[in-house]
Amino acid sequence: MSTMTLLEAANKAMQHEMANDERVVVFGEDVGLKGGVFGTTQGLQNEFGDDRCFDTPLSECGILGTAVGMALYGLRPIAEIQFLDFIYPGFDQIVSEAAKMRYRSGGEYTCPMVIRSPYGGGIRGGHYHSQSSEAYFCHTPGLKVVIPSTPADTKGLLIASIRDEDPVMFLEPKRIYRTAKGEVPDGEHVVPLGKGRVVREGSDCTIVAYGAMVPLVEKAALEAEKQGKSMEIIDPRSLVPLDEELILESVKKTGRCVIVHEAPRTCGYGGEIAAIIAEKAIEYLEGPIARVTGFDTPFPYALENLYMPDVRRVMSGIAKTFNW
Amino acid sequence: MSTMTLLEAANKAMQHEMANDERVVVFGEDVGLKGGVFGTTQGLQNEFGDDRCFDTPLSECGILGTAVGMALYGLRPIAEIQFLDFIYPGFDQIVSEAAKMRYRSGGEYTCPMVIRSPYGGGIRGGHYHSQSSEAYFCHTPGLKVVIPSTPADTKGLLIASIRDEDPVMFLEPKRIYRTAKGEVPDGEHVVPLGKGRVVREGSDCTIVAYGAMVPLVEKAALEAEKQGKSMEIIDPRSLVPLDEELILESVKKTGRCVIVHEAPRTCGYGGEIAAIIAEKAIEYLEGPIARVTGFDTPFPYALENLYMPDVRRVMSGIAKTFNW
Amino acid sequence: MTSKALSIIENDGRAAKGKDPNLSDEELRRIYEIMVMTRVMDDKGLVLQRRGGIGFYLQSTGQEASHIGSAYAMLDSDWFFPAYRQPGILLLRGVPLDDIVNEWFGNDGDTSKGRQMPVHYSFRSVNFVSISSPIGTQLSQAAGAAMGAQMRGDDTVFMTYCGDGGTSSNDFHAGLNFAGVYKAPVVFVVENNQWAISVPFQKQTAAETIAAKAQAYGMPGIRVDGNDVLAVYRASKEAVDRARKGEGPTLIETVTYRMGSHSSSDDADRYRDKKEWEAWGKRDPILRFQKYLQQKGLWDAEFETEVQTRSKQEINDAVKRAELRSLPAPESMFDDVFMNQTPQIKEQREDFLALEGEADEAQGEFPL
Amino acid sequence: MTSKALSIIENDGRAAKGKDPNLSDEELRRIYEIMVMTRVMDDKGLVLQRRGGIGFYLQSTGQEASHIGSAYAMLDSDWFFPAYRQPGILLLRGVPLDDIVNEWFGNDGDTSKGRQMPVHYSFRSVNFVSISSPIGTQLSQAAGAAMGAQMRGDDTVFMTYCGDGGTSSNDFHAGLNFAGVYKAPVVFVVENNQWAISVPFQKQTAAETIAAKAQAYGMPGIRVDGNDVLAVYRASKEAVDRARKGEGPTLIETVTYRMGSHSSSDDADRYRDKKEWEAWGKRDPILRFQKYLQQKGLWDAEFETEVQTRSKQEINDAVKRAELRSLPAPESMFDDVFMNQTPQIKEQREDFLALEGEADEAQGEFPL
Ligand SMILES: Cc1ncc(C[n+]2csc(CCOP(=O)(O)OP(=O)(O)O)c2C)c(N)n1
Ligand SMILES: Cc1ncc(C[n+]2csc(CCOP(=O)(O)OP(=O)(O)O)c2C)c(N)n1
Ligand SMILES: [Mg+2]
Ligand SMILES: [Mg+2]
Repeated sequence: MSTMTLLEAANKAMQHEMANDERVVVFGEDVGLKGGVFGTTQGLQNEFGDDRCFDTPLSECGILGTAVGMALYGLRPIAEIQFLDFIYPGFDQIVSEAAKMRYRSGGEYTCPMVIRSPYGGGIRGGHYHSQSSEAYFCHTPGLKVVIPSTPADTKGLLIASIRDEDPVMFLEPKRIYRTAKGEVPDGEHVVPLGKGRVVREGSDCTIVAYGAMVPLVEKAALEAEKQGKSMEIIDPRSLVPLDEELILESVKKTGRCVIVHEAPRTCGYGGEIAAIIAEKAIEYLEGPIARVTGFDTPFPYALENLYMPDVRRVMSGIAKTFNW
Repeated sequence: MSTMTLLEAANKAMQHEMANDERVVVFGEDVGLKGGVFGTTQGLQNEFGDDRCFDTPLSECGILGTAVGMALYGLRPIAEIQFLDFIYPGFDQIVSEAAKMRYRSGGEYTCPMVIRSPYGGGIRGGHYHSQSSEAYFCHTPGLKVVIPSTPADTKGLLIASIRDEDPVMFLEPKRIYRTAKGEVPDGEHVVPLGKGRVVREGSDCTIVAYGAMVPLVEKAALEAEKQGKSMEIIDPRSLVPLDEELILESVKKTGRCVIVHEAPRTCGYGGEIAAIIAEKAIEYLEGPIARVTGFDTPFPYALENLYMPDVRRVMSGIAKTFNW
Repeated sequence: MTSKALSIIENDGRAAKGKDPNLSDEELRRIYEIMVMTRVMDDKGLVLQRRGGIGFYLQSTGQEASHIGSAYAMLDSDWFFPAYRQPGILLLRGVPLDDIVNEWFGNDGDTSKGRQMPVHYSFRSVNFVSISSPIGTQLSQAAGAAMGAQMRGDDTVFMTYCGDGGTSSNDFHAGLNFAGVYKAPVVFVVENNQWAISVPFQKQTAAETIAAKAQAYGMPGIRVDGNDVLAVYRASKEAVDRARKGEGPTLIETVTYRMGSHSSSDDADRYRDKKEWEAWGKRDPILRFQKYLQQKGLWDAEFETEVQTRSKQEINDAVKRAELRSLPAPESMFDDVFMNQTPQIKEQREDFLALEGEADEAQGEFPL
Repeated sequence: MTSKALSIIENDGRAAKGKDPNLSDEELRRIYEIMVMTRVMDDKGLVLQRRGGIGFYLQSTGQEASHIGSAYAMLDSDWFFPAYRQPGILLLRGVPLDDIVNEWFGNDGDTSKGRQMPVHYSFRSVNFVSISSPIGTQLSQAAGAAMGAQMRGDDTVFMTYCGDGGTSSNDFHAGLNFAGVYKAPVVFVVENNQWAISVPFQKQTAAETIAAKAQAYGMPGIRVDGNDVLAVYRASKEAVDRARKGEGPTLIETVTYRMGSHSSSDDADRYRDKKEWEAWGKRDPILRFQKYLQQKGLWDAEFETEVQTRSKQEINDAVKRAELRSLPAPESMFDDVFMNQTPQIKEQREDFLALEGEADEAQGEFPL
């Protein structure tokens, strides 16, 4: 075990897999000598050479298109997209190609590749360095979507993603890159995709949250506890495939549910969770399902703090499930 | 009034607005001399000249980027994307540019433009000529998303979209381009965005459906009626902005809801509708909210008929809301 | 349009001096047979579509030299990232006709399980990567695969195709740019058939030629007469050899013509000048090659009859066998989204099968 | 790297024979003052960021000639589709310093309402289109606006900028291709400052020059010394004139250097050779222009002091005023998504305001 940040854990996961499997290559804008704009790929070029960790021209289309090609040829590419907001020039290669390759070729060709990208707000990045667009990917059959919230999960999930036989969107909550610190197992550490984590047990209301929202809802849960309400927190960790059972079991127990994410509300992932519950556990509900989310506006710069869900808004969401 | 198909109504709407407002231009791949691969733009180049209706190089990025530029400069571009499946090379211009222009410039610059595209299955188009990706656009603040299901609505909504001061995704259900026939008002005919339509009144269960699913659920409603269950059908017509009131009122009356769309289930628009109901009308529900949707797989070719929601699957969805 | 393009077979059927690639008689005949078979297969495909036997077809008529000549320069271990107008490559690589025809039908013999529209082949066994509909996406993939081979020290060469329309795509720009920067072993063949559905080449780009675009990516750009199988082969062979030697990518423009409509869904007469079509018809790549073979004593009417008859027979037989097959099993729809089914897909599959079961019991009834 | 690039100001400060654009003394001094003011503003911006006054800053130091020289060729009625490294254009167009500085703070005086990061200006009043972060998107937009002007018969010209990195973007390819095909009145200025964050030009493309890429789009490609304001101006004026006469688009590569780090978030010392930086420092565009002015009797130490002092004073005053301002009103966050608020946005706004109200009453409490 070593104590490290979420960012360091991502770095360690890549380093571990690059040492472990020579098919693994890491590339993207500024990932080489500079080590990434956040430093996530620091040291990899030095250790593994610029054949295995290298900079690319400024083209997400090229980064993702070449990653698909490498995966088809038998490599295990890890493509870094500098900010998730900049993925769209290469969106076609993800949704039309990587996601459909196995299916359309009847299983002949596959795309085992990881697309890593920092996402979410909280660093004063405005419009284009703050967005949370996980729902686009979750809505695309053929993609797995993974979001860690702790250093240990980051390492374990990223290693599992690199070893996965299918394309994985690995989204890193940049807001807690350095604030999330914790113990991480040394060496081999795999957290399987599709298994959620009970962050906190509780009995009165279930909160579903992922990424940078997890530490936030933990604070809200403490606050709620002071007021005599016991919160259970579930971090699904992988949004696709989703550990539905874990969420349904929890809601059946607590009878209430609040879903928290930074992304805009309309058609966000929260809608999916709410719909699953409304379809499969409605008879257990003792109150409305509340969503605490980013607003249906672009991500603002100066008012970022007001835009993002905060403890107050989470509390208000919880309150809605009790007082309606 | 004249009787025409949905396809002809789209053509008439463009013709009306091109005659009415010289800022309106129509362009895309094969929209000129050929008149579009479905014939939607037939005659427009002939009538208005190839300055106002013209073919472009094979680049959705270019089509959408130049459309944004024209809109900024004061024109009213209608950009045709040949199939919605092919929009992704230009996705960045939609989600990063058109959708955010008004907001990011503090209201100084706006993008009044319409992106028209046929969408959905039912024509044996396989993977890439069949998809329904409306949810991506609904999840993007700054975009309106409109889907007609009748010829009259097609004309009225398309005219309203062209006149709208913001970017509108106008998605045309290609499966019923020619099978949906009906009376359409001649000349001026505007259906405001944001107002749903009660397709059929009923008392036992609400069905929310749009596009090519509307005629399908109408059939299912007849079938249900035979079995003594009265269905109310709501076609929201514009998914963003959504006429929430209309849906909530209906569900409060019937106590049940089935949502039907062709797109894959996970994070589809159905999730949003379910979540709204689970948040705002849960106390009225007498059964689970059911979703009848495309499967969470890419769109298959040979088995298309089994993939798409059909009357049988809608009936099964309805049944779930009664027997649980 | 063909000015300055490399051309070898002259009007009298002879090879231009010093340019004959000197293929063996056996090789020459094989190329010819495959060109004919490709044409015959295409004729059959369109007829089948018209008869309603299959849902869609798309021909390569007029472009046989362009794609077969280029592909012939590759080794069997090399990879193709094709567009949708290179069916002759399958024949060159020995893919059984049954596999090809089953794909048209999307039946239970289709190696890609009826997942895609007709002519969107995938044959891993012969390094022929799954064809996509979105234009151009294969170009950056080919560059990436080539970068991968380079990293691993393999001497595999990659050849990828697109049309004149495809040069406007994002992936053309990204693919050629990456290939140039990394000196990847990939050959980009643009079959400039003058049309992108109804959009003529002049409206596709203001560049004088497509070969000229190579300069933007720091690679050689070669323009060849795409209806001259020897010219296409020669230029491609040089490019493939260069790539294999680590000298980087090449862009080849084959100047040719789409003799048919865009696909079975299109009617080119609505937008295309008959005269243009007739003029190109006179430059048919198969007839052109015939002259060369004849002049070398490798072709005569008898040989022609034999090749034609055999080709037609084989394709007809394959179609008959395909017609007897069934659709893929309904539940196969849920396979291959991921290596393993997710709980969500499993559940959807079970719901689906339950309903199928019910339907079998209560024909056409929908009990609430 | 600068070989064959147009250059006018010689080492001794004289203009190369026959190449002087012959601007009036007044014009020359104005250009100089704006170059200095741009530099002064940039220095202040970075200092402010370091002091924590603003959240981010990005300099154009070293590129003043490149963007001011090109922009100076435009009429006031012409439009700019800028990237993020052309702040001098704002000064050229007379945008008040207060408007610029308020944008850095994203305060209630910011014309774009604090919606974007610092230096992402939008000034409709002077036809300066809202700057985006995603690289390259402005390029196809500029082509489209130019096509629009053409359709309407306006004689507006459009100028759009990107960096060497930007040439790899999808929109570079699409924008230049469309502009070429429609002969749109647009000038593409690529400021090749040798770096895209930490990626050097050599890894951006294998093309010898960026100007060479013009051939792919059938338009002229011009390479100019980007640290020579007269050379940049001259080439740009010719391109703008051509565009206005209906002769189509031009690609201009200005060969220059990013003297600072990429932005306040970057530290170029980690990846960049100090020697390279020093060499380029000797070619400072302001010093270069000084020599020319001096030689023409338009510059002396006194003038310099006056310009420097005035510039610093003005920017300091503007910053002081900006610092006194407040953030935009919280509820302004819900404006301008659409012209009119949708019911969903209205509801979210109301919920938000209700909670804000509660918070005011019950400081820090979250009553369940
Ligand atoms: C991204 C994308 N946009 C549009 C289409 C529709 N489409 C299919 S083929 C085609 C024309 C292609 O022309 P070209 O690249 O010249 O190839 P050719 O058909 O001539 O072989 C178009 C526009 C598509 N398949 N993909
Ligand atoms: C699509 C996209 N990808 C990545 C980024 C992150 N990024 C910001 S600036 C930059 C480098 C730009 O280099 P260049 O175009 O040469 O312009 P310069 O900064 O040198 O003026 C990168 C990679 C971005 N803004 N947009
Ligand atoms: Mg073509
Ligand atoms: Mg640069």
